[in-house]
Amino acid sequence: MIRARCEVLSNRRTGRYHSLTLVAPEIAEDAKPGQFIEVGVPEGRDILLRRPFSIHQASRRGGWAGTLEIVFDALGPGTAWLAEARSHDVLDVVGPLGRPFNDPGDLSTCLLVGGGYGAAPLYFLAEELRAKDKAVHMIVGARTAERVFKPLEGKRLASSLVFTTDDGTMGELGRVTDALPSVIKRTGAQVVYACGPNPMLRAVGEYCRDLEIPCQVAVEELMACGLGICWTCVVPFIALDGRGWWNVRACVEGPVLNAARIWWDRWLGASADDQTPPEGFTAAPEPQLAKPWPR
Amino acid sequence: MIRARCEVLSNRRTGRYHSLTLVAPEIAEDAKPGQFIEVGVPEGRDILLRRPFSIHQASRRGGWAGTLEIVFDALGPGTAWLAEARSHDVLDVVGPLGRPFNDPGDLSTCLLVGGGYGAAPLYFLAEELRAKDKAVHMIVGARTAERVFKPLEGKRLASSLVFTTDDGTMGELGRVTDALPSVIKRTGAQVVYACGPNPMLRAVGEYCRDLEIPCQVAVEELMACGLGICWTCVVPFIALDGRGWWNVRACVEGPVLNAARIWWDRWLGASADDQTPPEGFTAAPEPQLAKPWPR
Amino acid sequence: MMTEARLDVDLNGVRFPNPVLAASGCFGSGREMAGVIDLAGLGGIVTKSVTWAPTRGLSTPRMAETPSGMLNAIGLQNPGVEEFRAKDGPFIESLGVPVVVSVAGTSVEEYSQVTLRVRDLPGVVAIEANISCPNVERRNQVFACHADQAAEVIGAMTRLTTVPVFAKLTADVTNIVGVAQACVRAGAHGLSLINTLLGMAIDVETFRPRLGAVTGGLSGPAIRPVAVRCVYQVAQALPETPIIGIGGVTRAEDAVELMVAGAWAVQVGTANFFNPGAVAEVAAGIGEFLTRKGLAGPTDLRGKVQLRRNVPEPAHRRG
Amino acid sequence: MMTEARLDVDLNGVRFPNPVLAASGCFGSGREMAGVIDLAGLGGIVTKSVTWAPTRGLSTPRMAETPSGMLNAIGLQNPGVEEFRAKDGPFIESLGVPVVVSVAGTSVEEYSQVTLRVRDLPGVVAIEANISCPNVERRNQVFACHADQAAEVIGAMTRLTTVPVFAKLTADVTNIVGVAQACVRAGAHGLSLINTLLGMAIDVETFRPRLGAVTGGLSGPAIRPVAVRCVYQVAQALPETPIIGIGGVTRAEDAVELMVAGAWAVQVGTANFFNPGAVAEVAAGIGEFLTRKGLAGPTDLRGKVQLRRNVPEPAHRRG
Ligand SMILES: Cc1cc2nc3c(=O)[nH]c(=O)nc-3n(C[C@H](O)[C@H](O)[C@H](O)COP(=O)(O)OP(=O)(O)OC[C@H]3O[C@@H](n4cnc5c(N)ncnc54)[C@H](O)[C@@H]3O)c2cc1C
Ligand SMILES: Cc1cc2nc3c(=O)[nH]c(=O)nc-3n(C[C@H](O)[C@H](O)[C@H](O)COP(=O)(O)OP(=O)(O)OC[C@H]3O[C@@H](n4cnc5c(N)ncnc54)[C@H](O)[C@@H]3O)c2cc1C
Ligand SMILES: Cc1cc2nc3c(=O)[nH]c(=O)nc-3n(C[C@H](O)[C@H](O)[C@H](O)COP(=O)(O)O)c2cc1C
Ligand SMILES: Cc1cc2nc3c(=O)[nH]c(=O)nc-3n(C[C@H](O)[C@H](O)[C@H](O)COP(=O)(O)O)c2cc1C
Ligand code: FES
Ligand code: FES
Repeated sequence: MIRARCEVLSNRRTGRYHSLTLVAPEIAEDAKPGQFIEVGVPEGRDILLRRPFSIHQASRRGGWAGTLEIVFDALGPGTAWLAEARSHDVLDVVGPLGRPFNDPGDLSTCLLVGGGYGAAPLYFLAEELRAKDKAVHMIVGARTAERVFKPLEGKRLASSLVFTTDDGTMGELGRVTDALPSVIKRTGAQVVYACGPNPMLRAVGEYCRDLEIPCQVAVEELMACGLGICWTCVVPFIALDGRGWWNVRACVEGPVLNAARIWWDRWLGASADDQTPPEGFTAAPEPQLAKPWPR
Repeated sequence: MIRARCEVLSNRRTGRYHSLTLVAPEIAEDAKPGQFIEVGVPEGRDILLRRPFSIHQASRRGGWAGTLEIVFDALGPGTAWLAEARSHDVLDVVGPLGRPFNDPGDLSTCLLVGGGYGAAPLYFLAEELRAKDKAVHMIVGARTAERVFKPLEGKRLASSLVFTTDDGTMGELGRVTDALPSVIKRTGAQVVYACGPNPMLRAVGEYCRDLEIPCQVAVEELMACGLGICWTCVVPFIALDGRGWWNVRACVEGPVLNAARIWWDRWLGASADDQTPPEGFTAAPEPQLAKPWPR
Repeated sequence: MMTEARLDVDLNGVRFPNPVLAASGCFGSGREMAGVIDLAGLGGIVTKSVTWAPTRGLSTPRMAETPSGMLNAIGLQNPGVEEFRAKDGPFIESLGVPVVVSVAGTSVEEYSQVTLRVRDLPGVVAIEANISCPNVERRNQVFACHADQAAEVIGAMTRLTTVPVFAKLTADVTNIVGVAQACVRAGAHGLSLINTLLGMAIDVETFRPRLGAVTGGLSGPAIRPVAVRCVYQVAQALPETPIIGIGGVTRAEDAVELMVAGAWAVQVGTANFFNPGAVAEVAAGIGEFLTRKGLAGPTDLRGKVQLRRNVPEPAHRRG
Repeated sequence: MMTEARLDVDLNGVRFPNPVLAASGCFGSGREMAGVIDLAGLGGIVTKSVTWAPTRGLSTPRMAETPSGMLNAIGLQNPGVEEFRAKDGPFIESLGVPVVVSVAGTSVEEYSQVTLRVRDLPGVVAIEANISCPNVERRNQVFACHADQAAEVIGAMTRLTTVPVFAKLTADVTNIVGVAQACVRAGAHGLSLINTLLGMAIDVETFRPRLGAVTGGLSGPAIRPVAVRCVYQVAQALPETPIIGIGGVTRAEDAVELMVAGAWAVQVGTANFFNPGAVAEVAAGIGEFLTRKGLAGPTDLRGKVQLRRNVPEPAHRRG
């Protein structure tokens, strides 16, 4: 992990999103798909905390030319401010942070499922997987066409690619999870990587778990530090033996986690205040634990 | 009083100071020497309150061309931010505020004493006095030459002008108060107007009071609102009959006040916590109250 | 077509055209602002606290800025209740905006005497008992620090007048709910929550306190989370008692936050200083907010905080 | 030539190489940061509070940003004192930076038991009794809310160990000086002031509390004026007792402010989150400040607030 003052190379719109490229050779050198950076908001503003963003691309051009690209949606004060960054502005960046997606090991057919800006880190992953001669298939979904992130980039990288939009303005009408069963069947996917809104990750994760396909998801939870020192970013995570659970930090134990071990109901659902896991939760070890995800 | 969004026409350095010109026709139309404006810092910053600045020039060019000029020293977060303002930026301005310097009425020989950026509003006053065919003499002092505000402007406006600097880098070595006695004697000043650091105003005011020369000073006190609603900006002020005192608001009853009626010791001095005026304070009406300042 | 929301509120009989009032000490009596802004958009005005005798207040510096907030130590400067009646009385009567007179004092007797002199002023719809100003000579003059002392003042005031009395409380206590309950039992019609937090700042160059009075009251957005918490706690305990939420309101969303926590109305203090139009703008913004949400009026916000988790997720989690 | 100031401090026997420590819950045990920054510049580390049993903490969302501050509701997540001993014990021993172990619990018994398990850890120079965390199930578990309960916990802990105990107090009380005095009488070696203020925030779109636990603790620059005031009040009452000032320190000037108010040392919490190097930078900045002022060390700051007005005016008033 490095803290660096990074010059903005460019800040462009990409559909609904902003795509920010930073001169960050040291961070780019280390960055792996699924990791993120934390960008500081300037001093003197009434927001204090850094903003986390997944790494979309890390160009390791050697020397001082290495760049990092992040993609973001201008939702609130931090991202609105970032959307105003101009070339040559200097940002305070910490990264790369968190655990990346794991290498699939012997498994050769990979399915990458992205929702909204969650597709951004998957293109980075796709590059890495292709470099290892893996078969890469993708599903990229969003609410509407202008939120489908860099469709051409997806087409370039994936052997097969399905788009979905909630409003049917691009690709299939519906959600990525509607397309998931047929794509898994068609491609014979042996491993699934997903990034996107948490409920999407949950749906993908639960489907894969039922099929006993290993599935890694890059989660999002509010983060105060990104460094593992504040314990704000936790996700309820089931023990390896399926007995009991613990709150793991998305910023250091994650953001990439084994989907099958996340206790989704407690995290996102109605039972969040319930300290006792539901019936059968601790009794049966998770199906996919028979094929532990290589880590 | 008007609240307006004002475009920055220019923002230049003037010696140690910054000189900011705003397109502010409505405020300029009303502005009188000694009044001030309050400039908003932008939303989202951790400082909330506006910053007060004396009006240096108001050009009433008619229609939408009217401009306002303020001069400031970049001392803290607000002025540092303002120093970065560029042409075409838009500032949130309230003004003109406060009571201006009074018309000297029948008195015809005026002495204007400025310290540091305090000279800025006096040039505006000098223009007005000259337009009324008054004799205008000036003393302009500062710590050092680069803090002597617009010396050429002073020379253009005043019939006689003495500079003083604490370090002797320009004009006479010393303070404006060192030059005051001889200038008053030489010019036969009948009325004194002063603006500058409060201790300077005190020294000028007390000297004039002893000579029974009416003296108006434009004071500075911390201001939260500038509108008369918060009561932060008060100055202890002696009743007209010399009996008792009250805290008046520098933003509405001032910033221009009759120097002879300010209870300087309580305001700036060691007796600030003392609620009882010193011996003789309430007994004797102030000398210059015999010639009440035309207001 | 969306119907526009109605903004008027009824605090168990005390009515305001909209739920946003100017806070005490942050708007004068309105007279100072009459030439500056259009007062018609205001829900009401709470006057600067008035005491029995003319009060000169504390030495300057009287304010210090702090991150997203400010400290003040005015010390209740005011001309005393007689001059208040003479100068502000006619103005209040002619104003057409409901006025709440804030009453302060250093003894039960003083609160009583001032109450007697303001209860009959035309245009006054309520009295706010400022028993929580931190800028008093001795901490034991902050009656809202102790339930029994607070109740004594409120009891004395409510016995003297039929004008509804709101008790203004401080968050600088171990148990604000206990103080609130005591005030209500003593006859308070409602509660104003919160006054400034006791704070201090020091100039590191001179080592002098940045306030002439050494300590002062912290206000502004910085304290909003404390105000929301206090309103929530008291509203949970006293759901029938009108609460006016105060603390760090600068935008309509801030007011909505306090109302969802349990406030029936809100007051805007510090924001007036940097935005003279704040009160009316917040009120108008609440109207737009309600209309956008399809809500009929402020009562659809009051205390509507969703404590169960099974309500819709925020948009970013829906994808 | 100016001589460089010395930074080491002695809190009546508890020594730190400089007066700036990492605050509890805002730096882990230091282990997480060892790979990120050079720990050598730290005055000390206060560990995340440790409880008897492993504690999972509260539901997310666990934080919400507020103006110049943040709310947190972590709920003391920690692996319990046994795993703390096993995992953090060796790290602390090898660290070379003084460590203060923060101890939390829900009963006097639990504080005692944890104290017994941490008092012998090598490298531990003091224990901080976190009796003021607002993120507990019931408010009556905040022992620092009441002088007698605070004293009971501190008394039990100090009877069990010769390791100096600092009582960490909350500002959410009517009389912090009373609680401080009770702790000192019960044997507290020093006081850590302050913990977070109880606060709350609500999402106005969903009407849900922005924290899973509904209320949480407010920290950051927003609360600094309250921390300065608490340190000042307690220091005036207990000039011989070491005080560690906490609350909103992000820069050296903030630390100086707390020390001038009466703190013997300071802790940096929230600032670590956005500036991982904050603790060491604040310490270095204090050094530069002292040198610039021609002061010899931190004791030249401690409690040096100038209450008399006859000290030099700030530069802008001199002209
Ligand atoms: C590991 C990680 C990777 C991320 N990667 C990206 C990315 O590549 N592109 C991108 O646009 N955003 C990403 N996010 C989310 C991003 O951090 C937030 O959108 C951003 O912090 C919002 O800041 P703001 O000040 O603009 O808005 P805020 O006002 O802080 O928030 C605006 C909205 O965003 C939500 N939000 C805020 N922080 C988070 C968060 N950490 N996670 C999820 N939702 C949040 C808020 O609840 C609110 O609804 C990521 C978050 C995490 C934790
Ligand atoms: C009526 C009036 C007219 C003024 N006119 C001018 C002017 O023409 N040019 C100019 O440069 N400044 C003027 N000032 C002072 C100016 O308002 C302050 O310098 C400014 O507010 C400082 O803001 P800051 O955020 O940069 O610094 P801060 O950090 O707020 O303050 C920096 C320094 O300035 C001092 N200061 C802050 N506010 C005031 C104030 N209101 N009065 C005196 N000192 C203050 C502080 O004590 C501190 O020493 C005027 C002040 C008043 C009240
Ligand atoms: C300068 C100033 C003066 C104040 N004077 C009074 C007062 O006279 N009486 C009172 O009850 N509250 C007074 N207050 C407190 C406010 O009414 C309000 O409770 C507090 O500032 C919090 O609200 P805010 O954050 O919107 O300012 C004053 C506040 C400020 C900032
Ligand atoms: C995320 C977070 C976790 C905290 N956890 C603890 C804790 O475990 N024990 C404790 O005594 N204080 C805890 N605190 C309080 C801090 O130690 C400190 O007292 C407070 O945050 C004020 O300081 P600051 O403004 O520098 O953050 C925590 C604060 C934060 C922000
Ligand atoms: S964000 Fe602080 S521990 Fe994860
Ligand atoms: S600055 Fe508010 S009354 Fe003068």
